[in-house]
Amino acid sequence: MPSDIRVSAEPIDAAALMAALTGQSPDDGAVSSFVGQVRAEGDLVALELEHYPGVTEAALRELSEQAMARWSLSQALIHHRVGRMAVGETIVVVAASAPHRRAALEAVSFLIDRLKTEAPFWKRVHTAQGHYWVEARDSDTAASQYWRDQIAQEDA
Amino acid sequence: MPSDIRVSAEPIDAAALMAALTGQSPDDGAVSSFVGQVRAEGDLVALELEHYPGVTEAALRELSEQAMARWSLSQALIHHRVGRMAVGETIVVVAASAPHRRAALEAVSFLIDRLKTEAPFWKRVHTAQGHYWVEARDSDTAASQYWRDQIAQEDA
Amino acid sequence: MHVRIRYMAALRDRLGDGETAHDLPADVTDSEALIAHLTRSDAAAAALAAPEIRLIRNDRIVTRPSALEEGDRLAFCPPFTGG
Amino acid sequence: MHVRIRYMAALRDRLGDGETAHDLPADVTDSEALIAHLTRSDAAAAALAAPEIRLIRNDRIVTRPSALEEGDRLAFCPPFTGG
Repeated sequence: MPSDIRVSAEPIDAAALMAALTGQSPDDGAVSSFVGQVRAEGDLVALELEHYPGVTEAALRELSEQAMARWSLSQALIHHRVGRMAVGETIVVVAASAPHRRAALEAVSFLIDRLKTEAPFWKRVHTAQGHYWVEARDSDTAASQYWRDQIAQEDA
Repeated sequence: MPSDIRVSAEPIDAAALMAALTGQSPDDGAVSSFVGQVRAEGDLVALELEHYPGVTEAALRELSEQAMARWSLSQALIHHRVGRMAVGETIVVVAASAPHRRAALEAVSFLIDRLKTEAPFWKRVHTAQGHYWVEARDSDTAASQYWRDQIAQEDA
Repeated sequence: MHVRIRYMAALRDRLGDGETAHDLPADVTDSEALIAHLTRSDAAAAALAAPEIRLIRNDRIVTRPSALEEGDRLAFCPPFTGG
Repeated sequence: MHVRIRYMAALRDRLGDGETAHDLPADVTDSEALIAHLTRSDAAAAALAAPEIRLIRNDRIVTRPSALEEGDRLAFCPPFTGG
């Protein structure tokens, strides 16, 4: 299972994913992961994730394959939740398993940074008064562009 | 429980640690982790971790406190196993919980990179023929020095 | 040329829900000409010209300007905010 | 001055196991002079002078050269290899 991509409205169990990733590959000395979860912010009652079915999965698969190739990963995992979720619930888990730590750590940074700007997800905050769409952050664009430049340099 | 340091011969359950870290702090949108595990290498039968009790824990606590301060973490965790372990078993778990992802991701890199050169652990490989001590890698020294320079610059 | 258009997320709130069919004049052959065309009937569509607006064409994310073809299914997207 | 010395990990294999007591000459007042002193009775101790060898003094990692005091408990350490 080298690339494990999932987009679903079901709750994500980050601990179960970690259990499935660690101790699995005798050649891997390193498993790194990132968990994004709903943060209490302002008058947030729930966070809703909208996406573009089919296109989302393809975008995540492409990012995963880029990471697998660039860092020679044994496994890459991206599980992203959609729909409505409460504070503390897991939005996304990204993980990478590799022989050495630098590959696993960098791949996880790459995957979450690129996912933010390259996969068609949109966040909407529900409050007691109504809802508003989360705006893209310049820092996210910059982080994603950093990796784009890195890959462009390497391919050049 | 902002700084959670543990050095023990008991097996480490990375999934259980992940379960305890995620969904715990309503202000945290990000939990990042690194798991180091025994890699099958050459004729390795078991890996043994020796340490200097007391000094190890103090070194890990200092690293954890540096990370907490520098990245404004809500939680930092370092659990390191000592004694003898088999291929696939977890050697170390490092994790950080923070409001935003960059802090969590960078803190985990910092903690594992600095741990490698600043905490008195020594690895010994047991083979069918005997044992040998693992040599320090130049790349580990360089990674640790990178963070040292970063912090020196910031303090200057 | 006939195309179908959807607006995603925040754009949907401003420009309308659901897929709409459009019969385009002959000179509308790419995404940027389409945006100009849409703006003539709804001034709010001018916002689509902003470079951060992404285009999904026939279930693929494409770079703009993108040429259009008969039967295209298009979705205009505000910047992605997942993760 | 009296000090106790241990060698850790790979150094233990080369220089001996367990804590040993040493009565030092008056001119041995820091870690580097101690290494020179140890090397006079065991040539293998010269390896301790390498800059990558770390010193733990009274359960604290110290930078070398480190001044020594009466009653110090010292541990010479090869580079750390945890994680």
